[in-house]
Amino acid sequence: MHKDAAISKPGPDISVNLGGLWMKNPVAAASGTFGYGFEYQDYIDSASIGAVIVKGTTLEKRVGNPPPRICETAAGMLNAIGLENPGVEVFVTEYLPRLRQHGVTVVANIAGNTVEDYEHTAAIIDKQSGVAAIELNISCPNVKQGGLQFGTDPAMVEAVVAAVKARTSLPVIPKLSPNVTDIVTIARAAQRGGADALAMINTLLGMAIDIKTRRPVLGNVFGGLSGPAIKPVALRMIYQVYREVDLPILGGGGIVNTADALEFIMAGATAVSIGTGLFVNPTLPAELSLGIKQYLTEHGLDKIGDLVGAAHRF
Amino acid sequence: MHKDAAISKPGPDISVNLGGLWMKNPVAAASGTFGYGFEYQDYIDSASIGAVIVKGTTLEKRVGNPPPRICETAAGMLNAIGLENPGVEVFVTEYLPRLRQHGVTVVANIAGNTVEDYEHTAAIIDKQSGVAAIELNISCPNVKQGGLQFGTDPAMVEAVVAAVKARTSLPVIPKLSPNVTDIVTIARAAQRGGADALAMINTLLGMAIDIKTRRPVLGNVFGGLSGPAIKPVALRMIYQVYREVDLPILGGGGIVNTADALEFIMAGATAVSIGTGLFVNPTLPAELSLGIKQYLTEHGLDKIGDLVGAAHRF
Amino acid sequence: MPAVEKALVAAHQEVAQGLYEIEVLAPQIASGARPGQFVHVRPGGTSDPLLRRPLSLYDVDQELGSITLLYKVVGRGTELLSRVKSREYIDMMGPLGRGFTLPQTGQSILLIGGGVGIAPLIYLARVLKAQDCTVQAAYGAASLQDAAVYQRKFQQLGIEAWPATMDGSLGYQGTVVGLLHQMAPAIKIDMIYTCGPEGMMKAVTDYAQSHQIPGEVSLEETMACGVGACLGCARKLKPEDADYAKVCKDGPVFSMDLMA
Amino acid sequence: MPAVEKALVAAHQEVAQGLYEIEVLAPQIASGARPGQFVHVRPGGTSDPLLRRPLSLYDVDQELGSITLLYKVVGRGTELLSRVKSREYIDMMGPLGRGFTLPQTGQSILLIGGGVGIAPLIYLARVLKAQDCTVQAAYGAASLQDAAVYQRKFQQLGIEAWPATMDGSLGYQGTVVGLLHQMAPAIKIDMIYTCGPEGMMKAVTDYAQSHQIPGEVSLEETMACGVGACLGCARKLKPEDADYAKVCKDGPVFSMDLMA
Ligand SMILES: Cc1cc2nc3c(=O)[nH]c(=O)nc-3n(C[C@H](O)[C@H](O)[C@H](O)COP(=O)(O)OP(=O)(O)OC[C@H]3O[C@@H](n4cnc5c(N)ncnc54)[C@H](O)[C@@H]3O)c2cc1C
Ligand SMILES: Cc1cc2nc3c(=O)[nH]c(=O)nc-3n(C[C@H](O)[C@H](O)[C@H](O)COP(=O)(O)OP(=O)(O)OC[C@H]3O[C@@H](n4cnc5c(N)ncnc54)[C@H](O)[C@@H]3O)c2cc1C
Ligand SMILES: Cc1cc2nc3c(=O)[nH]c(=O)nc-3n(C[C@H](O)[C@H](O)[C@H](O)COP(=O)(O)O)c2cc1C
Ligand SMILES: Cc1cc2nc3c(=O)[nH]c(=O)nc-3n(C[C@H](O)[C@H](O)[C@H](O)COP(=O)(O)O)c2cc1C
Ligand code: FES
Ligand code: FES
Repeated sequence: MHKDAAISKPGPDISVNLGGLWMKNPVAAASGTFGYGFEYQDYIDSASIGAVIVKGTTLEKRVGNPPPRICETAAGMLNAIGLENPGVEVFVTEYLPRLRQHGVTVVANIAGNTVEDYEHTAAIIDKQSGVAAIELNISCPNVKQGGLQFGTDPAMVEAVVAAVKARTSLPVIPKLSPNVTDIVTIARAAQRGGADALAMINTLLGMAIDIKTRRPVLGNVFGGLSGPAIKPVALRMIYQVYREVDLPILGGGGIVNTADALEFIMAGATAVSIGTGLFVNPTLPAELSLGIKQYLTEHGLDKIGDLVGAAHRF
Repeated sequence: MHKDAAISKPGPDISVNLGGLWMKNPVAAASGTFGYGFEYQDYIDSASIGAVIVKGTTLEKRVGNPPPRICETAAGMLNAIGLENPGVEVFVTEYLPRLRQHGVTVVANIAGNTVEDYEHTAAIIDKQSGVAAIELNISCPNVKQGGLQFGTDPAMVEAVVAAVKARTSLPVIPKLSPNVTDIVTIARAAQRGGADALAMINTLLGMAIDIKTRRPVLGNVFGGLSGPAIKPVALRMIYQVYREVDLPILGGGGIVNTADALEFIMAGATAVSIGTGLFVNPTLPAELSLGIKQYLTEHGLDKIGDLVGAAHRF
Repeated sequence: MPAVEKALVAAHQEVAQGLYEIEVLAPQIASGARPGQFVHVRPGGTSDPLLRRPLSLYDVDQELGSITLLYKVVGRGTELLSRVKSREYIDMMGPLGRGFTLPQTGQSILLIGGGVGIAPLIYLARVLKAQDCTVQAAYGAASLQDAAVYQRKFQQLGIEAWPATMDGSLGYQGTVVGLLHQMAPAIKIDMIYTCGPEGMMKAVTDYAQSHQIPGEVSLEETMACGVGACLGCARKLKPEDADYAKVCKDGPVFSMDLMA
Repeated sequence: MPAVEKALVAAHQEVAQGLYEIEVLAPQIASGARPGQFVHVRPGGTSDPLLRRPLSLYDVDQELGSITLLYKVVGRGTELLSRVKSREYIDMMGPLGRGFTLPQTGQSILLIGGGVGIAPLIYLARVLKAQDCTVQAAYGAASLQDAAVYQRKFQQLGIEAWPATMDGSLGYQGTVVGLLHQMAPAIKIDMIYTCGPEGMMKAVTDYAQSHQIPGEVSLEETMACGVGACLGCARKLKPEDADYAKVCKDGPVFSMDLMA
């Protein structure tokens, strides 16, 4: 796809404003599944995607978990990558300039083990041009709180969001962990912290056992479950949060086709993200944008906003 | 299968003692998926199953939720039956005598909306002969606590388990809800309440949207996700609880074949339960018992106990 | 005799666009299978799609032990099923449910079908003929191609059948309900059996009830177990009913008296 | 040219028990595909199995735009794949990964394969022959039937090949590592390429390193994306390495120098 050929047909408006993050279409590549946007360049043009959420970035380089890091499950997969990444400095000096030059809508995804980690990483990214928003991966252990995950505790969620907001003028989008009793409480805490939008959901914590070796399959024992298997849980949480919290939602978890994406939008997602679905079908972002546009046209709708949360209005 | 023909081949011992519930083999039919044990009689003999956990029973009759009550999802299904059942009196007068006469290992599954509901239901069941244990479905809203689910709050879990224990001498097996931040805390609360064993997991809360009608598919909006999709989450929770809590576990969630059952046993389950898998394959209980026996024989193990929790020993 | 069988596919063909006829050998299921009952078929061997799919008995040859099904490809399950080849096996469970109540011998019966809902009426027609009933059929088909399939089948059974197509390409132009109102007054009807889209069955029930003709309908509902164990296929037959019927076990055939 | 293609199946057959050869038309993927690279194949259209399966280029005809794969049925994905019929399409992505480094023309090359790991060595052999290398091959096969498939293929390419079978039913009796130690000292070897079970490749690497012969290995790891995006296929090449290599992108072919 050549950029000078990127002439859009007239028709329904599928661009969205996700809490200050402008997306030319409502499809984002999920963090950790699309690398830095170049790995898939032979298959899809990153600049054509609504937003590319790059691999989770930490203050310092991380080598990641010992293998095996992934394993397939019924209609899903487990991953325990362990946040392998070269650190924020390498990201901003090596990857970001190329992304910027290529015209990619970049969302940085940051992770850390202390509030300070998040703050410093956010501050470094904030100084750069070419980042459109910051997504906060809060499914990380807070080492100062005995390893309790940030994302499972409302007070910690509020604190980390507020700390990052104080360091950047970019839209801040915390990505909620689904491994909680009450997702609405967590979403409200994120809102109090100043979140501009919410990303949901991250992976469900799961595991698999190899009956031949009688050991956990993953080097890390536990891993994150993604893919179609988790779609019903993702939809439920988005539906619950849409009803109670007034923030735009980037919805995902198991999307592999247009019908899935429409379910998320009707549940309350302003835009959608795809992760595991990209592995199965690298041209999925383009297919979804086209499919959503087609659906709007067929149903006489002018803009995607008319469909957001539709399942609540009956 | 005729009962007088039920001569077991010698070989590894696959009988288990689940906290006082003796099972001739380690496979239970999960509550709500096997009715009262007679619905499947043309396909499998209930008396041949390790334990038949009958449909959730409440103090009073319930008519259940409006349809649609079920819907298929990727490698899983959602259900929102709404605990339709004729009430405990009908259960003990109409169904239980038939089950007793037929030699079925019956586990009653009880549910309620107040601690008193559980107490009264348990007390009625305790007076009957022919019930081998009581499973407590605690994935129910506690109406006295603003509808918060019993199973999501440690104090309520402890209270309801203790209250039921006080009313019965039967083994009491609370069935944990997976929709919680920290399953170990819940398991510990159940133990404090006096649980004899733990059943895990109940369904994950999910939903689906019909993009044609733009409405939730289920009449009840939300439903419980079961089937292979949830297996990684079930295994993870069982693995976590086995490590921290010294109670036997009835493990299930997505089991559809022998390899799945072995994973659960290696994660720490003393016995396994199958629900959705029965819909796909009504003869699964017999297949699993046979498959587990075969595995033990092939690996020179005398009894199933040798395999329980094997994935923790490496 | 109810069973789960690996049924050998004897013949499988696309008889009209997206409409398939499959004949399998399933002697246990075939023996004692009654019109209006259904089988529960597992499409594919993996976990997606997961659940079995209910399909009506379209025809049964109890001597040969064969069962024929007629199905429309509407989603993944039926699509996977359509790819099964002759000589392969499919996993089938049944017969399930409560079939049609058979009338006394020699009565005059009207069958009213809509689309692939005609399937159970075919096997019913064969049994009714065998007990010397006078059987007539009215049905609606989505296309001329579909109509040709149904018409041929009714003809083979020696049954007088009136097609209705929306474009009038075969028989009455319009819906089968329109056709019913046109033809029914002129013929003797002791009993009506109907299967097809909800709206159609509602209209047929209204007609039957207003003319004091007894009748039965065959309903559909999403199913998991198929045997009454999961309580998933619930249906409130009349708005004033307190309880929900289970389509798989209490039905799929219900007396029109039970319906609103 | 890397692409996701709907590849038309031109031929598909079981060449030995559980061992299949499939030839597809995938002109985009074929053009520029190099030995040692692989394709990512989607087995079936539903969500279970979900991920693509990596399979090596067994042979490529760039003029025809065809790709041939050789695979063993080991699980659900390969089982589903084995059911695809000629004239149907499979969803294929590639070519992926870093292939074998080609030696200078005219060199003496030894290929060492184990089981279906022989697959990438066949396409490599074809290319090496085309650049006038002297190519010899030693391989281990699980059965006489399997060995016959490999032997025929090497013969077609005009390559001298030594089989090893555990029961001695064809060639050397024992493992290919035993065979290597027996034959290698007698022949001139400028470079070794190997693919097969881990233990075998380790032994071959040890042999090559102790004899100062340069060489390359082709590794396997469970994969999701196949392009270096997910970081799932991590492998620590030497215990002292700080970082993990990504088999899909940094490999699957690695220099023996990088290995322990
Ligand atoms: C008693 C009974 C008898 C039937 N007999 C026939 C028949 O003879 N021929 C025929 O073509 N069809 C028949 N059907 C309908 C048939 O079961 C569905 O078309 C089929 O299950 C759809 O499966 P799918 O995977 O292709 O579609 P899906 O992708 O699952 O869904 C497509 C549509 O089918 C509906 N559906 C999905 N699963 C079920 C289910 N388990 N039960 C009912 N509906 C479902 C969905 O609501 C959706 O609207 C019958 C249904 C019932 C209940
Ligand atoms: C670069 C590369 C090239 C390969 N080339 C060939 C080839 O030419 N011919 C051939 O027969 N096989 C080849 N393989 C192995 C092949 O990919 C696996 O046999 C196949 O993925 C198994 O899929 P399955 O669904 O049948 O088995 P599964 O049911 O998924 O599992 C069976 C076994 O295969 C392994 N496996 C599962 N998924 C993957 C995956 N995505 N990647 C790697 N291993 C997996 C599992 O660990 C398990 O041990 C290659 C693997 C790689 C990494
Ligand atoms: C291999 C892999 C790596 C991931 N890495 C990250 C990450 O670094 N940061 C993050 O916030 N989420 C990460 N995720 C979660 C995804 O972004 C996404 O939220 C999740 O996979 C659910 O969506 P899906 O079902 O569409 O994949 C990762 C997921 C996968 C499969
Ligand atoms: C249709 C249906 C009805 C159920 N009803 C009950 C119930 O009444 N009480 C209960 O404790 N669990 C109930 N469950 C949960 C199952 O017992 C089981 O815990 C769950 O389905 C997960 O196991 P599975 O994946 O093997 O089905 C029900 C599940 C299904 C699918
Ligand atoms: S489908 Fe289970 S009760 Fe009818
Ligand atoms: S498979 Fe994704 S990085 Fe290798």
